[in-house]
Amino acid sequence: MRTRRIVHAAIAFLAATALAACSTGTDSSASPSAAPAAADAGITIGIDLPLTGASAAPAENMRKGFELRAKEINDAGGVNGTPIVLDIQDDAGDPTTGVALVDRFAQSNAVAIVGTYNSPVVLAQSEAVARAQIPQLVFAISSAITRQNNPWVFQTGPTDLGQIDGIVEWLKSRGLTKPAILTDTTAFGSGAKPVLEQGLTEGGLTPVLSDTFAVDAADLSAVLLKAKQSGADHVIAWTVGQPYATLAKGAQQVGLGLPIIGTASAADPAVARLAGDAADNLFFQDSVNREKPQVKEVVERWSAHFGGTVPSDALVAHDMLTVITDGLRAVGPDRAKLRDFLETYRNDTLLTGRIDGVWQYTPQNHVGLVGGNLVWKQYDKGTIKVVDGS
Amino acid sequence: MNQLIYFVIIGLGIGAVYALAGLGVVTLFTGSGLANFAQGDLMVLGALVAVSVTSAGHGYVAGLLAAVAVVAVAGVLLGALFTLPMRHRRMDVDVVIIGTLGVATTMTTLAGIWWGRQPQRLDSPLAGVFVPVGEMRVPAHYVLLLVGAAVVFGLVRWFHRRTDIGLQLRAVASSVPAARDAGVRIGRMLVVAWTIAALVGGVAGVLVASVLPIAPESALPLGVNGFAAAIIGGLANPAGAVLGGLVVGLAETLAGGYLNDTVRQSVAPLVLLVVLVLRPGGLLGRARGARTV
Amino acid sequence: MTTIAPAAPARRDVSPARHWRWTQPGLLLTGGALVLLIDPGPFDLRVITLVVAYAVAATGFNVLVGFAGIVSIGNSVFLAAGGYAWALLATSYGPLVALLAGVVLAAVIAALAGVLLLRLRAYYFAVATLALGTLGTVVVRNWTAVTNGDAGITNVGYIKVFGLSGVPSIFVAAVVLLALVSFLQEALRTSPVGQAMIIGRYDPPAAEGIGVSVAYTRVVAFVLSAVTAALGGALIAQLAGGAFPDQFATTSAISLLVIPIIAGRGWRWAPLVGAAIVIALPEYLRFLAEYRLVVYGAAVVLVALFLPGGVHQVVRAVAERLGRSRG
Amino acid sequence: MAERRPAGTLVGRGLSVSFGPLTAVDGVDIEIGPGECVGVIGPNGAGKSTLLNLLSGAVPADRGSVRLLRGSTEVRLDRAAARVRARHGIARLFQTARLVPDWSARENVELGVRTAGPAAWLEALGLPTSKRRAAHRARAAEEALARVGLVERAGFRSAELSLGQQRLVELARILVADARILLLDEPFAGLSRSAREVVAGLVAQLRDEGVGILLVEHDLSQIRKLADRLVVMDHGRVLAAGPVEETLADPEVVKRYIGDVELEIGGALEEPAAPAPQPVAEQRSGPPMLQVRDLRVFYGPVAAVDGVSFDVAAGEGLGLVGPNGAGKSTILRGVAGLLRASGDVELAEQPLGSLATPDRYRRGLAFVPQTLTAVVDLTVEENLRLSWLTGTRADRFAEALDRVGELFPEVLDRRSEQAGALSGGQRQMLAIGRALMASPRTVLLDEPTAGLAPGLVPIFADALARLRATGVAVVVVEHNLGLVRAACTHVLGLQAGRPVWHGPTERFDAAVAHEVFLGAQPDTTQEEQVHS
Repeated sequence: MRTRRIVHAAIAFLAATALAACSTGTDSSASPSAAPAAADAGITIGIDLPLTGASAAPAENMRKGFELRAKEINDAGGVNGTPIVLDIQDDAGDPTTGVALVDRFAQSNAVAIVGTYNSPVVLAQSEAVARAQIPQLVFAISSAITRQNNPWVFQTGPTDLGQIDGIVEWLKSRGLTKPAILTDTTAFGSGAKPVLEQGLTEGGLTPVLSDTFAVDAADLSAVLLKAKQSGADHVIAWTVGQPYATLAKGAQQVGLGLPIIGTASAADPAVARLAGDAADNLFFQDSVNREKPQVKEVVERWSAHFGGTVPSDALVAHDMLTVITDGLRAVGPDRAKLRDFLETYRNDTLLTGRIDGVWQYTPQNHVGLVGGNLVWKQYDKGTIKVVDGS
Repeated sequence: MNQLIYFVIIGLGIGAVYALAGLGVVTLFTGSGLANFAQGDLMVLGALVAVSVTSAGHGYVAGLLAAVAVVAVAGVLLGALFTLPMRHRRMDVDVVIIGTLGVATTMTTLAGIWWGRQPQRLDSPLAGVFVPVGEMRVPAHYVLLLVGAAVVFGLVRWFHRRTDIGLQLRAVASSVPAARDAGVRIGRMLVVAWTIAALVGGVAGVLVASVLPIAPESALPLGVNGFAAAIIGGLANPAGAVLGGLVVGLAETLAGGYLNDTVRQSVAPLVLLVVLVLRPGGLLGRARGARTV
Repeated sequence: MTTIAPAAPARRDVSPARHWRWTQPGLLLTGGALVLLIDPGPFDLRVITLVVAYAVAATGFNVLVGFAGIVSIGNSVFLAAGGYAWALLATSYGPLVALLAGVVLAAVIAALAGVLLLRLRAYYFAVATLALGTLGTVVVRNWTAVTNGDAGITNVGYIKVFGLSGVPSIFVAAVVLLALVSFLQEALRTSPVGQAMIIGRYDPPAAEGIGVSVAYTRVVAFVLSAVTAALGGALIAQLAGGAFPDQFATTSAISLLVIPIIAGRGWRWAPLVGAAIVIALPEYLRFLAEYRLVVYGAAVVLVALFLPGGVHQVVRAVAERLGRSRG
Repeated sequence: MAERRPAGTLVGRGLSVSFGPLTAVDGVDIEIGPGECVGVIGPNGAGKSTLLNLLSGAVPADRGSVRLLRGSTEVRLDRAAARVRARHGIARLFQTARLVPDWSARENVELGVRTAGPAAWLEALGLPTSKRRAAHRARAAEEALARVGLVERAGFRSAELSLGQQRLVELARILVADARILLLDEPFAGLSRSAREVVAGLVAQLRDEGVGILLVEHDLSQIRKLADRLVVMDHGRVLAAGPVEETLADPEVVKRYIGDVELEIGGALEEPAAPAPQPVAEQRSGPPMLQVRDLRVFYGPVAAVDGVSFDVAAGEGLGLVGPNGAGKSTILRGVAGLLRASGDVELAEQPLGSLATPDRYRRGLAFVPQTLTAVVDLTVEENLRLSWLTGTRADRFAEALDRVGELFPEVLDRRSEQAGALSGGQRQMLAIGRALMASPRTVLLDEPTAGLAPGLVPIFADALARLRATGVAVVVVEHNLGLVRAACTHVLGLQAGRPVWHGPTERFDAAVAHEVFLGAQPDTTQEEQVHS
């Protein structure tokens, strides 16, 4: 008897809850977060990277970049005498984890979040970042992030849009008019696919083919053969790092004989290592000009510290930390002040960008490097050389 | 026409990759009734060892031998680990699955810590050699892959059919009680089975590493593809694994070549589901499905 | 008629008639209230909520593995069904519609797949479901018209209860859902349907011998696992602030599989305890940096191999030890 | 036809089924009327349990019909699955109790209560109304348990119940399901006397309430007590049927049931090919090849065999005889190290106690398991090689193979076929051949002639004789006394895991046999002992 009454009660309660639940909240009610004081231990900066999972490889490069830069800064006495502490965390490329990490950084006294790498994760984090009111500087290049206009989120750039502008202009200068678009099936590629198609069409270059490919495929010659037969006069391939090697080898196999235009991440050392001279006439606009004196210094420190050549990812990471610490020097460890400062930030001595390239934020523009800032490069006999006209 | 030939050769090459992965799975299953979801990690282990040995300046063969040696040790350890509890009780399927999945997680992460997460490629002994098909060229390594798959298959088959150890392994796989009655040392045979499977995985990994850039994270897809191949062919039959692998590889390549990549991605799971719905035991399998020891 | 001397000393009655079905929901709701009172930091609350969400999702899986003894590695599909249904419908049609739609979608997929695949033997079914999961991911990735592909669907809102906002609101909703499904789980276990599942897993011939259709109970169990997975998927989507393919990939299916097994198949607390281990443990192992997954993986292996009963086995042993020491 | 029989009669006509080459049940007609108890007896492998499976639907019949009469109409069940027949009130009891160990007795009984689909679902949703239904189920279960006298055990995990109690719980499950036809497969196997009484009483009650019962049983005293009619089966056929006493009196039946086929054996042994077991006399003096002292063999915690001792010298043969459940096979498995055992086992003065099975085989012990346990996926030759590998390897493989060849040429002719393809007799030959491959010093055989055509028996007697002639000590578990007489120098009679008679074969006459097989079994508290 008693049992039954309880059951009734439980059901009634559940029903009530169900009714109460008859609304879907969409607010991101701002709960002002206390600005963390500079702990004597140091100023904590939250680093969010997909250290495991599909994007683990570039993430590892970036981690090294961050560590190198942090070491440099602290060796030089830290920020206004206070050392910086990196709280490096793995989001495994999973949005749910990424969002949880935002709260984690907010809860610990991180002054800012640097990263992450995958656009979906950043998009998912946006709401939490706004609610936690903690500035975030992300590497993800999707223009979808830009469109969110989140006052707390800053992008390194160049975004896909920025790169596409550069590509269109460069293609025109070369008289190439019939692109075949190949995008990978990760968030990176499929996010860019529509942007590419639109951007190129608007630029007067109507794609003759737009197909996708898997980054973990052993062989991509099939899709390249399609590109070859599509009557395109060049191929635009949108992916990250290593797959460019697979593409290059595939092109060699099917005797593609067309220039392949890639993203900045085609500069990944893995490409030369894996593809060798098959990578010849793979063109891409790098965000880094290795002729820059600052870059040369870092390259030396890198080879002393880790050995080998510096991946561009690592140099970008290096810059990202520089931007944040510049901000901390200027306004101290205060999330809100840091955000406001970043909107006024301008720097032309960073590693990324052309010799005279400028990294600049404004309240309207949260993308550091815009398209024009990039350097056109080409693989040649397994090494990267700058293409004339950059 | 040339194009079709080209796709077929490439497809068979890719298929050989799956077949090699599947052979490892089948070898263990036929020897112990266990399905190993960490097979991909054994392959990755072999590949990465070979890469570090060769990049240290030693030859391809040295790399292969080193890989085989290391992976064999791993196999013995895993075998011991998984045989201990089986002395006392039979192992449920779910226990085997999450047990091996746990091994996979551990191995992937450790590999990431030791070798870093950058994808590695092993220079093929046939690097730069191509088989011309019309104006297209197929890397000779694809042929090597096929030959490798055939050789591994042959060796496994020979070992199972012609050797006394193989005979006892088959007895265990067929019926543990009957084998025990016959005086077969079950525990020892299980360890042997794991070791053989690991060896297959090691060799497979080395061969595959020349066409597929290998990173620790490659383990899961490799293992899963291997499983697909093995199941499609019928888990208990090495020939089935080869057949299944080639079928999937061909289907994928042709789908990617003549249709589009979305289809290519869905081909493997589709083939698997269709085959299982039509033939629950796999292409070459008898109706007998999983066996728990 | 003479009776036979007992083989064992009299023990407490183990039959479920003595289990108060509502104790577990009651405890869950109270626990939830306590958590809100303690008011942990945003990160902790989010992790706890995620644990509860996965517990909801895993309850049906606990039925699948624990009652019917079926292993599926494809339940990420049902998570996705729930998650995307929420993402697409919640803001425009309200939470109930969104939840319901996800549940129905998942149930239909599960019924079809179950009828086609459940005749397969264990490993074959496991891998078939794995393929199902992969297929699901491919569809979600490429059906951009609906799912917006990899970029995913953002700004999906969350379920708003008792005028709460943000994660606390999701948390309350999750706890209530968990209480509900836990109640149903227990009701099922003691009902003819659940008992048929268990005997069907334990001894198919005997089950058929007393008129149970084993095939039917297996499909039912699979559908139930899909239903709670859909609910959990909806909660996860709310927590992530969106639905994305990577979120419902194979790894999540594996988590669902590990949860009940590591905690103890069929145990009524298994979903919550297992979720705490699978979801929270790695989060709080972060101090181990890169080694955390090594530790986690090793833990799973050891439990699987040497503690087949999972946490429940330990709990039971301790309980019996205490019982003996008392009387 | 059908009209004359009362409603509720289960009628099987011309039931036949074969497993591979072996025809387990061959054209059997059987009828079970309401309130009637039909006893079925017959030697091992006669097809009794298979017949039961055909009636319950667990095994589909190759040929024949199963019908349930309903007054003027009838229900054809030929193609009906087990669960359908169960819903028609045909209940079946397995040889070993099939309960869910973690469940209380009550839960296990509740399973029997039929609940309509929708009602079951309402309950699964935990709606308040379902409480009533659950209570009703529980009450029904309690009542049933009360009837079997287990009401105060209702809350026990069934794993905690004794075997007898588990059997009673199963019967209670059948009570709540109110089955009309009851198929019992050796319900008394391994129960204590008191338990047997309870079960028997219950069966009698059910019968008197109008339940039709098919009782497969070895224990003739129970058959006499319960059965109205008796069906004697042999080699899948009905050997004799009719009122219990007449049928039991039938000399042919007695001979078959006790399995005394002396004459045929005698005939076989007179053939010149087979040397009579002469060497025995000389080797009688020899030291014991196999020495067993105070052997106790355990299933889990319980000793299934208690305090058995015997010696077998080289060239001697010991026959272990006794009714089902006497623990004969258990002894062999204990000696072979396949079951946990205490006591001393010595092979040629070497203690085996501490050794694992493979090491015992290495030292010259060979074990021929009961029929059909060859590794069916392997070919005949592979099976033989397997045994050679794990044996002493005293001879080369080829030699051993030849030895088997001269004994069982027809097996070696099929050396490249899968063992699964062999007929029952050939598999048994293969089994013995495997023992020979090991070049053993002692061979343990478990029912080498179970389910074989009588014509084959002499061949095996001959084989055993030759084996002993080569100085091998033989221990054979056998129902067929003819074979025992022909092939063994000594006989050890067992009941309920204890030795009841031990002596030279000459003294093992019909009277002793009758006592050992049909005599009242001693009571024992170890009811679990026949988990086997």
